[in-house]
Amino acid sequence: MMHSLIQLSIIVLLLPLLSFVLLIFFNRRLPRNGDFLAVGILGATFAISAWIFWDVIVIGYDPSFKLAWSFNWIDFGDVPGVGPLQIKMGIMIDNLTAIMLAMVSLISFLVHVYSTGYMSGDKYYGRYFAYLGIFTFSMLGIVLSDNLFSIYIFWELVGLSSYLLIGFFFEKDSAADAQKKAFLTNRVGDIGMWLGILILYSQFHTFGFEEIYEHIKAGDFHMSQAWLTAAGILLFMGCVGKSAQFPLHVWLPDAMEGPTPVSALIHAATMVAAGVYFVARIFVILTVDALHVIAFIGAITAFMAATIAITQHDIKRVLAYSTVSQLGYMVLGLGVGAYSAALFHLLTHAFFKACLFLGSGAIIHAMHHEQDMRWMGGLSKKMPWTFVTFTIATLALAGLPLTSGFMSKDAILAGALGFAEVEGGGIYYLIPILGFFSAMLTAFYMGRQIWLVFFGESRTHLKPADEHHGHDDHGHHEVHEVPWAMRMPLVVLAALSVFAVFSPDPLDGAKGWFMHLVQTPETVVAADVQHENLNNAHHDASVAQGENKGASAETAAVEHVSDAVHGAEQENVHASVAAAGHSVVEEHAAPHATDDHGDEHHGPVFNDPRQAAIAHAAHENHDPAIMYSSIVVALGIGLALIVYVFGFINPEKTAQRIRPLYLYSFNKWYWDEIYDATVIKGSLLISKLLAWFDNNIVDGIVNGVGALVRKFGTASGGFDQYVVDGMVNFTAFFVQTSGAAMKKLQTGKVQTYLVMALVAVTGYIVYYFVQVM
Amino acid sequence: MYELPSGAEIQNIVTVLKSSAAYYIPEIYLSVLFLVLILADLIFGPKKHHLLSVTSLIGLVGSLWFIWQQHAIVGQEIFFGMYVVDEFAIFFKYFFVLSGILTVLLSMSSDELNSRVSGLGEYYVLVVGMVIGMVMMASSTDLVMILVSMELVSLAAYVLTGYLKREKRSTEASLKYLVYGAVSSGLMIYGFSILYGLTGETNISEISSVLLSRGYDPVTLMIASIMILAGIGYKVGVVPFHFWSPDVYEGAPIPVTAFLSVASKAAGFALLIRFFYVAVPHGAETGALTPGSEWLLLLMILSVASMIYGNVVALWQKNVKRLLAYSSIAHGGYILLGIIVMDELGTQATLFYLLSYLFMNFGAFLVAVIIANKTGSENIEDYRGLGRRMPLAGAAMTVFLISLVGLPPTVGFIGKLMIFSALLAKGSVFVWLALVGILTSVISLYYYMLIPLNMYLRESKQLLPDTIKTGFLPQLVTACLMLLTLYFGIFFTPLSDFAHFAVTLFGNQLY
Amino acid sequence: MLSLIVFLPIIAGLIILAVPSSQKQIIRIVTLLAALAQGALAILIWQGYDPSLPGITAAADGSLEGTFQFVERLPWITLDLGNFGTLNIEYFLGVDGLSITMVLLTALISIIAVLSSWTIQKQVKGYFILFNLLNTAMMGCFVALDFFLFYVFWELMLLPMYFLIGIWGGPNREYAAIKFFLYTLFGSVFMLLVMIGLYFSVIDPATGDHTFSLVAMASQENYLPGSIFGPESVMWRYAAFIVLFIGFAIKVPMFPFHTWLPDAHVEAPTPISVILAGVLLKLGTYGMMRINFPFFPEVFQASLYVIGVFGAINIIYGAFCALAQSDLKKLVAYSSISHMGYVLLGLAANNSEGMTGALYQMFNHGTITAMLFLLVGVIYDRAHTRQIDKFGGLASYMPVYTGIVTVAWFASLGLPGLSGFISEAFVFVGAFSSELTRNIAIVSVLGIVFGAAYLLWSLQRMFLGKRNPDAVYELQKDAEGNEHIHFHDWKGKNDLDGRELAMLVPLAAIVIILGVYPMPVLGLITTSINKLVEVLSPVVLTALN
Amino acid sequence: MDFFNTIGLNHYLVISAILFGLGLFAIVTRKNAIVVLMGVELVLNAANINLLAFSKYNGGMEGVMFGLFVIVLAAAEAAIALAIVINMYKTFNTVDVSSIDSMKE
Repeated sequence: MMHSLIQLSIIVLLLPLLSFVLLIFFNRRLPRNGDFLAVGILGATFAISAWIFWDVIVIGYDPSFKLAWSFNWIDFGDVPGVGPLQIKMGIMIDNLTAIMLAMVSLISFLVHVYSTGYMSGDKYYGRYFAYLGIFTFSMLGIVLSDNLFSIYIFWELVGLSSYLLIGFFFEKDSAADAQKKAFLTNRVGDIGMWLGILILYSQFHTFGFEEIYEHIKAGDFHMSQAWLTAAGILLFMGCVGKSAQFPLHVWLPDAMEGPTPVSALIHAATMVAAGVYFVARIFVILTVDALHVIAFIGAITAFMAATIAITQHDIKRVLAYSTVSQLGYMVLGLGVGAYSAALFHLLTHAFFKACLFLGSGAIIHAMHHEQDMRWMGGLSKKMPWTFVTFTIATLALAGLPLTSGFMSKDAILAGALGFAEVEGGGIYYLIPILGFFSAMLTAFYMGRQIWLVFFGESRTHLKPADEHHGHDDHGHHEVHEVPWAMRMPLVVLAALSVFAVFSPDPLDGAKGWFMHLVQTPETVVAADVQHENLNNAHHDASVAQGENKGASAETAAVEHVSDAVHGAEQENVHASVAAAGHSVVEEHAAPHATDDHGDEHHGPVFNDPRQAAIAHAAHENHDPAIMYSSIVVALGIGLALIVYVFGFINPEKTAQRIRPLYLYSFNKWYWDEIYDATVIKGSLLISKLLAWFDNNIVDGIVNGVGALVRKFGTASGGFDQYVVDGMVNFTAFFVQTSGAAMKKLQTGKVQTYLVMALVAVTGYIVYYFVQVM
Repeated sequence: MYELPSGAEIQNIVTVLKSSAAYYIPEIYLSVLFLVLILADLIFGPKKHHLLSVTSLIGLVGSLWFIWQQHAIVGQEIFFGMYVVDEFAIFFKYFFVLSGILTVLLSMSSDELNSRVSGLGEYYVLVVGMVIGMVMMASSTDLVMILVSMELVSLAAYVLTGYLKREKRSTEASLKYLVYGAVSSGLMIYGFSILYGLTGETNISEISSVLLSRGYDPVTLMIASIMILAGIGYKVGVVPFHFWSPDVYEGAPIPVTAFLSVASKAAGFALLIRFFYVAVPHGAETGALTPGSEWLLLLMILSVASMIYGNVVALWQKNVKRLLAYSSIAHGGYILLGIIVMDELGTQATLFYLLSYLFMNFGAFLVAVIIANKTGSENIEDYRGLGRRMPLAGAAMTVFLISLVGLPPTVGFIGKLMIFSALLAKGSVFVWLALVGILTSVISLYYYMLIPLNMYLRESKQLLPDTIKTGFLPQLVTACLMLLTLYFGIFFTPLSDFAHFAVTLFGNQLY
Repeated sequence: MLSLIVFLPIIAGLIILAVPSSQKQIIRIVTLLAALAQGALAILIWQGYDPSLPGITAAADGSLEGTFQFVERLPWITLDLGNFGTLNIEYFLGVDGLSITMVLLTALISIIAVLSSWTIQKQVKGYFILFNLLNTAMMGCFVALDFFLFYVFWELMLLPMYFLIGIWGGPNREYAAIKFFLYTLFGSVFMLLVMIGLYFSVIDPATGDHTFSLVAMASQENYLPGSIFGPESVMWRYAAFIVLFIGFAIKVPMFPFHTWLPDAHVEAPTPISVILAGVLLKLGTYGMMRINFPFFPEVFQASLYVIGVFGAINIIYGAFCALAQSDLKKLVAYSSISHMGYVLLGLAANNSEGMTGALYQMFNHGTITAMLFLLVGVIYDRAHTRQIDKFGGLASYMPVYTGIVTVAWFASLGLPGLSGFISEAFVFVGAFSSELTRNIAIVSVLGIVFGAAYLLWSLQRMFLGKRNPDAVYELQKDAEGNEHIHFHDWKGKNDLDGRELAMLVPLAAIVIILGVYPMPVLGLITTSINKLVEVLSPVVLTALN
Repeated sequence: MDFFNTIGLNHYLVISAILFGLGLFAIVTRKNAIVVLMGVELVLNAANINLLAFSKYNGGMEGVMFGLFVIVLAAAEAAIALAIVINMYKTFNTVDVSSIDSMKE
């Protein structure tokens, strides 16, 4: 009998699928194309997952909560050399899962509601909700999976649904291109992920996360450690594709061809975050090298996307690049070991970015599908609701204090600083630096956006005629606020972007429930394989533990009821180590230690020296991080004000002045052009070549032969049509020519025949004589 | 210098002759038939060709009964060992009579013969004569007898080939056949004379015993056997003694062509087996050739040459008869493979192959006759679009050709199977021969498929009626042959047992 | 049972022979009934099949039929070969995990093919007679356990196929037909020699006579020392393995021998393409698994890497060639070359995952490619062209068609949740798990991307976007102003009609069900596969000589 | 020396060999059909000489019998041959063997 939560989660998983099935087959027959059905089902989905959330998070407030259930999916029987072999499918619920469940189903539900307004009157209205259904299904599948195989399955399925939704307006060629691009780019990433899965499977003959962790912990990984690192990086490639990390980020901006609510749901809040979620799932098997790669990829992505976002005109593209940039943050966070921070950012970002996209959708809706910010402006008065919610979300994104975004981003940056410290500085400081710089840019371009969209005068009339595409007849209609169906989600999401939701302390997310419940897991990669330039980290940790040996005893003795030990016991970690960790934390977190309830004690406790070191370094760098980030954010916003509000600097002129840089950013670093010139053109060329090869070489060993055969063929009365090409060609050619030669012997003169026969006879006799003699 | 035999000896001779006559009934019967036909021809005049044909048909069928009688008395040497009645001979008696019957049937359904102005006088007479000759070829064990029987066959064949006097092709064919045949038999007789000189014997079994006992000069023996081989090779039409066959086959009336390509070829093989197995020494173990048995190597060369040449040149043929002529050269090569193995299985395979060849080749020629009757042409081009219009003929032709290629489920496939089994049963010695056979049979697919391809895949240029009626008799025969080809392709036990029954010469004194 | 399922079509053919050729409908229905009966029998066999029996080799007690099921074994031909003892040919039918899946597939595909043959108008009688003959031959190949019988069925397929392509095919049909015929015959004649050689090398443990039984040949103990393929004659065993492999590889078709396939497919009428891709190609790999590999395991071991490389070449090469095609049917043909490459790769893995994947891929490729060709046929019937750039924007006007096309296309590119994915996945799993073929697997993974590339590209060019200016169809506005598609001289329903749905929907359902829960098929084959892997494993080799 | 003094078997053999060669030569070189047939006769007679010689020197009557048969057969052959040649002259208006090659290749 499986646990009730499991049953609930299965129901949660299947409900959206039901919605898909119903709508894809019956949408034409249902009233309103059955949108009420979809919304209702999603409402139920959200309700149940909220229940799970309540049960897991609020009732049982337990960091080590974990629940798993699985069944035999494929039974290979008794495999020679391996023994009985089954492939299991299953469900695993822990805190992260519960939170993700709630988040995904909530946003999905909101988007459904929103779409009833936004998509109303579309030709394929019903089909749209069906697609949303299958997307929600596969996304929930990713969240609930307990093994690599099923996660890969759902991974591809979200790919499919994103493909379908991006190309929802498939009659637009741009949309069709975008969907193909998205799918293929993701496939490239998936290849890597698949290879990574293969590496792990080939060692352990299982796909389950837990089993794999166990095996690695037990040191059953028999290939060289390089393979383990490779496995980590390859698995990460899946995330690179799905979460649009450099160098596979190119598809996400184009994905904005899809309906805006879709952009909000898939390409901002949930699917793109799946990559991060996946890396978090496999976090424990990542070797140090793999983590470094991840960190740098994240940093580069964050920075690059931010620089591009500055110069974009399309309101959705700006948001898209900011999404890429934020995802870069999360990946960076995981790379530097700020596990819970990264996931925290995932959550917060999901809300405010969804809010931003829905807001932009509202704007576009109101502006009659005008997406270019240059022709907007002055909307604050016309659409107050949108304005307010949009602004709150923007502040969260820019990372101003009192917002959720501030806490999470700050935590990540702190982790980055600590990481750089532990790794011994040098190149590693690049990561936090890029992080902070991108933070500034983020503040800048968001300020720019807010200003261009909401303030100043309406610039609709400035739009040059030639840029009017399709909707110019509505071009100058009156702009007014969107209907409630679209307003409500904005409000909810904006509300969820406030710090109070996550943590009592606006400055420190670590005090919040999230950071408590989602804690960095202990790595399973044996310490001896850990990276070598950690001597200082080792030292650090050992010192920390050394000087607390004594303290630990008495700490344990004195405050044995303290949460730390409590937590430690829950984690089944040896008390002294726990105390050591705790005191490490306490010592270096002196400033906050004065707090009456010791949330900061809940920093996880590590055997692995590196993780321990990073953890406490991160904690140490918490305040500096706050400081720096506030500064850079202030700088960014200030710059935005200077440029756009006070107009001290004219953007156009500046752009002219630094034209190459401007163009470089405006053209997205030319990635599309590069890929098109190399990968796409290349493979098409190869395919042409091979096809030619197939037709002319393989299929007719040498063209010349074929031609010759045809010549002979025509001579022999259309024989060529039966003489086939390829090797047969060659044979036929050979056979024919020999035949042509031989048939000449048949002269028709009987005496010649006799001569030949006699020659044969005498010839053989002579040959025989020669032999005998 | 020679004194006359005494009365006792003469008495003895007479008794032997009397006793021998009892074993000679089928031949006698056939000779009677021969005479009866001549008389009928003289009495009723040549215009009554139905009468003649039916008479000869019944007569030939009747002869089967007499042959059946001989099963009881196998293994007899008669006429002072000039002639023998053994399973091998009986097999071929059946074979030749059967082919004679089929030839008569073909002739009955062939318009080019029946429309002949001066009637069909002595045509069937000659056919029966040929049958007699071939039957004797298969049973004779004395050089003289061999010579006589062969000449009997040849002379009849010359006339039959040239039977359509007014046709250029026919005349030309007969002339070439005559000249070539005469010279080959001349060669053979010369070879016989040398062999006689070596041994002083004309009975082949005594020749062999003398050779073994007294020893011999291998070179001389070799020359003799090569010359004899030339003579027999011309009968079986293997490269390089085949040159006459395409022209003759093309020129002769189709039934005669069929008869020559199956029966006289088979007679040649019968002679080949009997003579070379018995008379001249052969390598006891393959590979190691005892002196004087290098003709085995020669046989290999001949068979490979025939398979390649026949199949390759056939690719170029546009006339069905000529195409089948080349194909029959190739098949001669395949049959030789069976003989080369020089053992029981090989002989069995050879005989089986001959049987299968009987069915499929006569079938193919029969369809050729039917179509020639309708279109008056033997060119492949003129077969276009006939498959749909003559469903039976088309289907049958396809089956026969598939069988000639050697694909299951036809009797031709089993023939090839047994030949190759015989080769491979010797281990890896003969694998190369098998490979040649296999590959050439792939080549043969090209040209055999030309005919169905034209019949089915192409539409005829000139307008044809939607269905073409053909006579009942030819249809019946075609259907029977087709069914037999298929049936024996699936249940070939009877045929193969028959063949196995026939491998025993002189009560199995060989091997 | 098995005899019935094999010879039902022949019976139908004979019945048709009696029907006057004007009664087209009766002829069609007779064939359909035969196919349906065959399907019913197949289901009965499936139900009665006991997955715990491995098959492949003789039972422990040495009885040849022991581990097989639905066995029918009677002496067919026993010849007295004088001092060679007797030639024993048996009528020996039976199924094990390898064949049962293929039997099911064949039954399914032939039903579908009959339905899609409904549109054949020319010489209906001849067509269906040949069709039934072909059907019997295919079914027979899969259940025959006697090499001779197998060979007979194998060759029996050629002629009907030749005529079906040659008479009912496209403009260039003669060429394609004879090409198919010659290639396959070239491959199979060598098989004949090897078959005879095996006969003289193998004895039936029960009787001690030589035997053609595939089962006896599958266990090395039955090989006579000193015979041509005896344990110690290494050279001949290698030669035999190679020629057999080539013979089967031509059917697969494997890279250098594949050129007959695109021509045959492009020229063949839709139902024949369906059968060709759905069943005939499988015969190649089935032959490898049943005959080629278990008879010469040590050679197989030695040539794993080569086989894998050829598989990889097939995958990538086929994908690239498909990418370049402008004719939709040719694209699909190349795609099936690519997909059969996965089978080869899985076989080269030589472990349970890989082999299971390969066999499962054979099944799935059968169903999926059948769908693809049917869909191509649907559009060809309407538009009389298959040029991809002659369409565009179909999705707006033929939604149902587009929907099924999408399912088929994504199944073909291995989308999870559809059956193709699982088989490909396990092929990769297997290939990667074996040290030997690991790097080959890594390379072949590229096939996933390019597979997606050509399929999505064609999907976009034909269905998405708007109507191409030079498209072959017109658009007509009706009363309320929404557009409808119109093909020249096409009277029928523009979107899929009932018959087409009847063909396509079941296939789609199978593809989806087996993609979600593969055990219905995998459950049948795993035991046999494990047995096969055991037979092929080096352990056996040490036992041998 | 002996060779020239006493006539022995070899002389016959040599003669017959020469005759044989001449016959073949005539067959393959002469155009006229009749002459070709005479060549055939030469070949047969060469064989006959062999047979008789052997029969004389090795004893036994078979050779003689054989010779008789050969003569008879030669006669029969000649009869048919002449008939065919006449027919050929009727159809082609020539007896030139080498000119008749309508069927070839």
